[in-house]
Amino acid sequence: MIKTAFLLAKKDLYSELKTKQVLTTMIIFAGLVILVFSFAFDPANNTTKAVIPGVIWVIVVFSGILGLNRSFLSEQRNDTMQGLLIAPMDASSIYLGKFLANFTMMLVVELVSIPFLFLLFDFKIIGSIPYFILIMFIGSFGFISIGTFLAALAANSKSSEMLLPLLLFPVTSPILIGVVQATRIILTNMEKFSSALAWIQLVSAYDVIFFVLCFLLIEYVLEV
Amino acid sequence: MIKTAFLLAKKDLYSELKTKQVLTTMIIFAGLVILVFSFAFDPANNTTKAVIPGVIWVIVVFSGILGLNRSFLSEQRNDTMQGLLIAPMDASSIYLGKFLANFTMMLVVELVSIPFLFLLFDFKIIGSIPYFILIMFIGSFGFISIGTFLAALAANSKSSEMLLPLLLFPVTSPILIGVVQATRIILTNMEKFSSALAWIQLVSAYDVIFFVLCFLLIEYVLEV
Amino acid sequence: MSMNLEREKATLPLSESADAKSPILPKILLGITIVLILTAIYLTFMYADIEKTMGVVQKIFYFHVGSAATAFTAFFVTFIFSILYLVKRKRIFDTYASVSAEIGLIFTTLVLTTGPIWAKSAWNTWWVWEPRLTTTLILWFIYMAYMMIRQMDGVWDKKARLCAVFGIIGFTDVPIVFFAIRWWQTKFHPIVFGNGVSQKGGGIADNMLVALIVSIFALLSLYTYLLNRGVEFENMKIKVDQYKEKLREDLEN
Amino acid sequence: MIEIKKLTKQADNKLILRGIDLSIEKGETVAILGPNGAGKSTLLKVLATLIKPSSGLVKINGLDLKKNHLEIKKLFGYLPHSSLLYDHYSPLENLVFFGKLYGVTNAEERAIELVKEVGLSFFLNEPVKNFSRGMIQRIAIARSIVHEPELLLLDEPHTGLDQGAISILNNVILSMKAKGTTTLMVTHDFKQAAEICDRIIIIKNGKLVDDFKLEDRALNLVSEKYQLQVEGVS
Amino acid sequence: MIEIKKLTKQADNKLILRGIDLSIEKGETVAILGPNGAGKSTLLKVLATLIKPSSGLVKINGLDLKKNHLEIKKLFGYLPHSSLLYDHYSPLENLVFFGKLYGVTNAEERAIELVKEVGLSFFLNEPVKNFSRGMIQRIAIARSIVHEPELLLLDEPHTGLDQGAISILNNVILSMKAKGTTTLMVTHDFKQAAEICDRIIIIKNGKLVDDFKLEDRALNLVSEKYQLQVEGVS
Ligand code: HEM
Ligand SMILES: Nc1ncnc2c1ncn2[C@@H]1O[C@H](COP(=O)(O)OP(=O)(O)OP(=O)(O)O)[C@@H](O)[C@H]1O
Ligand SMILES: Nc1ncnc2c1ncn2[C@@H]1O[C@H](COP(=O)(O)OP(=O)(O)OP(=O)(O)O)[C@@H](O)[C@H]1O
Ligand SMILES: [Mg+2]
Ligand SMILES: [Mg+2]
Repeated sequence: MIKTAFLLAKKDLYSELKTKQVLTTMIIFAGLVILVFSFAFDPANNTTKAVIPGVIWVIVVFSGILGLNRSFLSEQRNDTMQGLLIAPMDASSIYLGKFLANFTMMLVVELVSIPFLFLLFDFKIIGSIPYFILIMFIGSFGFISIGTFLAALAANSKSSEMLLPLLLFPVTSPILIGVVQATRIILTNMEKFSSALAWIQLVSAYDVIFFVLCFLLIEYVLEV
Repeated sequence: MIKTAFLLAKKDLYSELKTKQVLTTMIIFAGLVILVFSFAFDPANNTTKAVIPGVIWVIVVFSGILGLNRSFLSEQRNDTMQGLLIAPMDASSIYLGKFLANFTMMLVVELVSIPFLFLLFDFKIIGSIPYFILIMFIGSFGFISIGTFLAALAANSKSSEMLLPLLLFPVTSPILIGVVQATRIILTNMEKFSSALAWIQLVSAYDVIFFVLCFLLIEYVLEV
Repeated sequence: MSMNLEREKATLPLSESADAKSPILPKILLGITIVLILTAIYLTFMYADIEKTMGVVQKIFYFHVGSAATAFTAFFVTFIFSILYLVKRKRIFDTYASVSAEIGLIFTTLVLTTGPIWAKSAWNTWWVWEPRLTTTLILWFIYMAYMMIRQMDGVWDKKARLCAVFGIIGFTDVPIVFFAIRWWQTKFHPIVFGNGVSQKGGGIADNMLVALIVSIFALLSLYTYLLNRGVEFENMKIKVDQYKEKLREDLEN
Repeated sequence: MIEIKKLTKQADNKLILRGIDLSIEKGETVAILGPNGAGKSTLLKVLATLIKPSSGLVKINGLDLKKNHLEIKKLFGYLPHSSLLYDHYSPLENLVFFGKLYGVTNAEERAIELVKEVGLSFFLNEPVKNFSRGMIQRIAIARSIVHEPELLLLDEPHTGLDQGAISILNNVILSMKAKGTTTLMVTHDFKQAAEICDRIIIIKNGKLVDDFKLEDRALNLVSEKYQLQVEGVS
Repeated sequence: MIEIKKLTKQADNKLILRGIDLSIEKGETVAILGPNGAGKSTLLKVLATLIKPSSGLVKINGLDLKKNHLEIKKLFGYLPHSSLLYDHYSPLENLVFFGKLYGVTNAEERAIELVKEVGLSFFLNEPVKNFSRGMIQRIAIARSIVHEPELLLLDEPHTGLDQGAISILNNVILSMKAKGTTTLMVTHDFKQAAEICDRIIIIKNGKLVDDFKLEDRALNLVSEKYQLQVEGVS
C-alpha cells in the first residue's frame, strides 16, 4: 500500500516538477496575500506585528486551498480518477498518495513564503524557532490531511472548487485556532510557553484523530 | 449585441436559479472569510475595528473570485465555450453577458453578507449610507468588469482557477486601495468627506477606462 | 424503423411503506409536546424566579439552553444514523440522518438568534468573538456545508454516502462546543454546570433548574415530533417521485 | 461555396496542414477521409473559425474568413467531437438557447421538432448529463442544424450512434442536401461516406492526396483509392 | 469467467438494468449490441467495479464482485469512452505509470512495445494533449491492456480509429484471445462485431433480449437478428 501511495505521490510531484504550475501559483499567491496585508496593516507600525501569526496561517489556508483543489480537479480531465479507481489498490493508497504530494508542496510554499514574510515585516523572532517549526508542521499536517480528504469528497460535485472551502474552513477551524494561538505565544511571548504546549498537544491530538478518521472513511468517499 | 448579451446573462442566471449553488456558496464563503479573520485577528481588540473596511473588500474579492472562476470554468465542460465562439455574435457580447451575470450575483452576495458583517463585528455606522452603497457599487463594478475579462483570459490555461487570483489582484489593486480608503472615510470619519469624494472620482474614472478597455480587448482574448 | 428511443424503463416495485406502525405515534408525540411546552412556558414565566441582575431577559435562558441541547442531540442522532447508513446502506437511515441534521440546524440557528438577543441586553453587544460563540457559529457552518453536500447533483445514494461521511466528521465539533467554555478561559459566556478554567460553575436556584429541565424536555419532544414528521414527509416525497415516474412511463407506453 | 488556397497551419514547429487547395461547390456532399492524425479535424476547425490558419486564403460563399467573421458564422453548422451542450440543461433548453443565439425566430418550436426528429422526445426535459453517448451525439447533431445552416461541418458524426440513428442522420443530411446545403464530413466509416457523399477527399500528412467524384455509392472505389493512397504508399 | 444473476441497476427512480442473467465462458469473445441508451455502457461499468449494482449477483472468475475488489481489479482491462490518460504526460509516461500501478515488472519495456504496437512510436515522448482523436484512442487501448488482463471490457473501441488501427486492434484482440483472454465488447459496428466475436448479445431497454453464437463471421445473421429484436418489435 505504501508503495502505491509513493507511486501516486511521485506522479503528482513529477508532473509538478515538469510544469511547476501549481507550486509557482501557490507561492505567488502567498506573496500577494502578504502584500495585501502589508497594505492593510502598516508594517512599520509596531502594533501590527501582533497580526503576523494570523497572517502566516491565512497564507497557509488560502494558498493551501489552491493546491488542494488542483489535486483532485486534475484527475477529472479524461476521467483519470476512474483509471485510479479501477486499479488494484485500496482507496487509502490514493488518499495517502495525494496527501503526501499535497503536504510536500505545502511545506515548500511555507519554506519560501514565511521567511519572506518575516523579512518584509522586519520581524525579529524572540521565541523558539524549533518550536515554531514544529507548530508549522503539525498545523500544516492537520490542515492538509483533512483538506485532502475533503477535496476528495468535494470532487464529486460539479463545482468542487467552490464546495471545498465551505467544507474545509469549519472542520479545520479548531486546528487553525489552536495553531494561531500557539504561534502567537511562541513568536512573541515565551512566558506563556506552557499554554502554547497545551495548544500543541490539543492540535496534535486533533491531527491524529482526524488522520485516522480520514484514513478509515476515505473508502466510502472514493467508492463509486 | 445587447440582446445577445442579455440572452447569455439569462442563461447563466437561469441555471443559477435552478441550482442556487454558486450564490449560496459565495454567501457562505463570505461568512467563512469573516470567521477565519475573526480567529486570525482578535476582533475584541478595538483597533481591529479599523480593519472592517478592509474586511468588507476582502470578502468581495475572495467570494468574487469564486464566482468569476465558475463563470468561465462552467463553459469548459463539453467545450461549450466553442459553441459560443462559433455563434454569430461579437466577442464583446460574450463579455457583456458574463459581466452582467457576475455583477448581479456579486451584488446579491454583498447585500446579504455585509449587514451580517456589521452585526457580527458590532459595528456602528456613523457615516452616510447612500454614499456607502455608491462606493460598494462602483467598487464591485470595477472589480467584476476587470475580473470577468481576466477570467476569460485565465480560462485558456489548464489551471485557470489558480491563475485568476494572480492576474486579478495586481490589476485591481488601484480600485481596491481606492475603495478601501473611501469606505473607511465614509464609515468612520465623515469629516474628510471631500477626500472620499476624490477617491470615488478616481475609482470611477478607473472603472470607466478599464471597462472600455476590456470591452475593446476582449476580442483578442477570446480569439482562438 | 425505430424513430424513437423507447422509454419503457420500469419503475421499481414500490417499496412497502415504512410506517407499518400505527399512525397514532405522531399524535401521541404531538400531545406530549404540547403539554410539555405549555408547562415549560408556565414554569418559565410564572414559577421560576426572576434573575436579580439581568431581570426578565434572563427568561430567554430556558429557551436558549434548551435549543442548544436539542441541537446537540439532533446532531448526535445524525452521527449515529450516518454510521448506520454506511454499514447497512438502507435509505431510511439516510432519511433520518438528513432530517435530523436539518432540524439541528434550525435549533442551532435559534441558539444563534436567542444568544445575540440576550447578549444585547446582558453584554450590550450583539456578538463577541469568544470560544463558545465562535465554536457555535462553526457548528452552524459545518451543518450548512452538510446541506450543501445534500444539494449536490447526482443520484441519492452517492449523496447519502458523502453526507454520511461528512456527518461523522462534522460531529466532532459538538463536543468542542460543549467543552469550549470549560477548557478555554471565557470572559463572557457563563457556565452553569461544572467548572471552567477561570470560573466556577455558577449553579442556579432550584426552581430555575426545574424550569430549565422541563424546557429542555419540551424542546426535545418537539424535536422528536419534528423528526417523525420530517421522515414521514421525506418518505412520502420518495414515494410520490416513484409514482410520478411510473405514471409518466405508463403515459409514454 | 468554399474556396481554400494554399492553406497551412502550424502549431509550434509542427506543420499540421501543409498547403491545401480545395474548392467545393454549393450543394456538394464531401467526405474527408484519411488516417489518424492526418489533419482532418484541424481543417474543419479552420473552416469553423475556431483555429486561425498560419497562411493561405479561405473564402466561404465569397466571404473572406479573416474579415467577415459574423456573416460566415451564421452560415455554417459545426459538429465537433465534443457535444457543446450544457450538461445540466435539458435538450429543449439547450436547443432553445442555441436557437436564440442564432436568431432563429420560433426557437421553441424548432427545438421540439428537432428533438423529435432525432428520436429523443421522451427525454425532452431531462438534463443532458445523464444521457448515454449516442443520445448526446443525437442532441449534438440537432444543435448543429438548429439554424438550418447552408454549410454543414461534421466531424465523425456517426460515432456512438446506433443503426436507427445512423439512418436518421443520413436522412437529415440528404434532405438538407436537397435544399441546397453543402456538407463536409470527416469520417472513418467508408460505408456511410459512400452512402451519402458524392465526392471524396483523402488527406494524408496534412496534404490533400486524392479528390474524386463518387457515383452510385461505389464503396469499392473508396476502399480501393484509400488503400492506394494511404496504405499502398507507406 | 463471468457469472451475472438478476443484475439490476437503478439511478434514482429509473431502472437502467432490469434483471440481466448472463454467463460467459473463459476465452469467449462477446459483442454487446443494442440501441442508444439501452444500458450497455452501464453493464460494462458494473463489471469494471465503477458502478455498484442495485441488486443481483456478479461473479468474475468465481470471485464475488462485492467482496473481492482487489483481485478482480487485477483481472480486467477496461476501455471506456474517455481515455483515462494524463494530458500533459507522454504515452510512455502514461503507460509506465499505469504499468507500475498494476505491478507490471518491466513496465518501461512493456510500454515501449505497446506504443510501437499501436503505431505511435514517433510520438513516444510527446504530450498526449495534442493528439488527434484516433491517436488518443490508440494509446487508450494500449493502456487498457498494459497488464495483460484476462478479461477485456471494451466500450466502442473502434471509435475514431482509421482502417489501419482497426485491423491492429482486431489483431490484438484475436491474439489475446488465442492466449485465453475473454473479451466483452460494446459496439455499434456490426462488421467488426462479426469479424472478431464468436457470440453476440443484444441488449434493449436494460434487458437481454438475444444471445446467440456466431460462426463464419456471419454479418447477415447479426443484422437480421438485430433488426428483428430492436426494430422489428417497435
Ligand atoms: C451570542 C450568542 C450565544 C451563543 C452562540 C450561545 C451558545 C450557547 C450554547 C451552544 C450553549 C449550550 C452549551 C451547553 O449546553 O453547555 C449555551 C449555554 C448557555 N448560555 Fe449561551 N450563547 C450565547 C449567548 C449567551 C448569553 C448572552 C448568555 C448570558 C449572559 C448565555 C448564557 C448561557 C448559559 C447560562 C448557558 C448554560 C451553560 C452551561 O450549560 O453550563 N449565552 N450557550
Ligand atoms: N496544438 C497542437 N500542437 C501540436 N500538435 C498538434 C496540435 N493540434 C494538433 N496537433 C497534431 O496535428 C495532427 C493532426 O491532428 P487532427 O486532430 O487534425 O487529426 P485528424 O486527422 O482529425 O485525426 P483523427 O482521425 O485521429 O481524428 C496530429 O498529429 C496532432 O498531434
Ligand atoms: N446517473 C444516471 N441517472 C439517470 N439516468 C442515467 C444515469 N446514467 C445513465 N442513465 C440512463 O441510463 C440509460 C443507459 O445508459 P448507457 O450509457 O448504459 O447506454 P448505452 O447502452 O451505453 O448507450 P450508447 O449506445 O448510446 O452508448 C440512458 O437512458 C441514460 O439516460
Ligand atoms: Mg479528428
Ligand atoms: Mg455507451
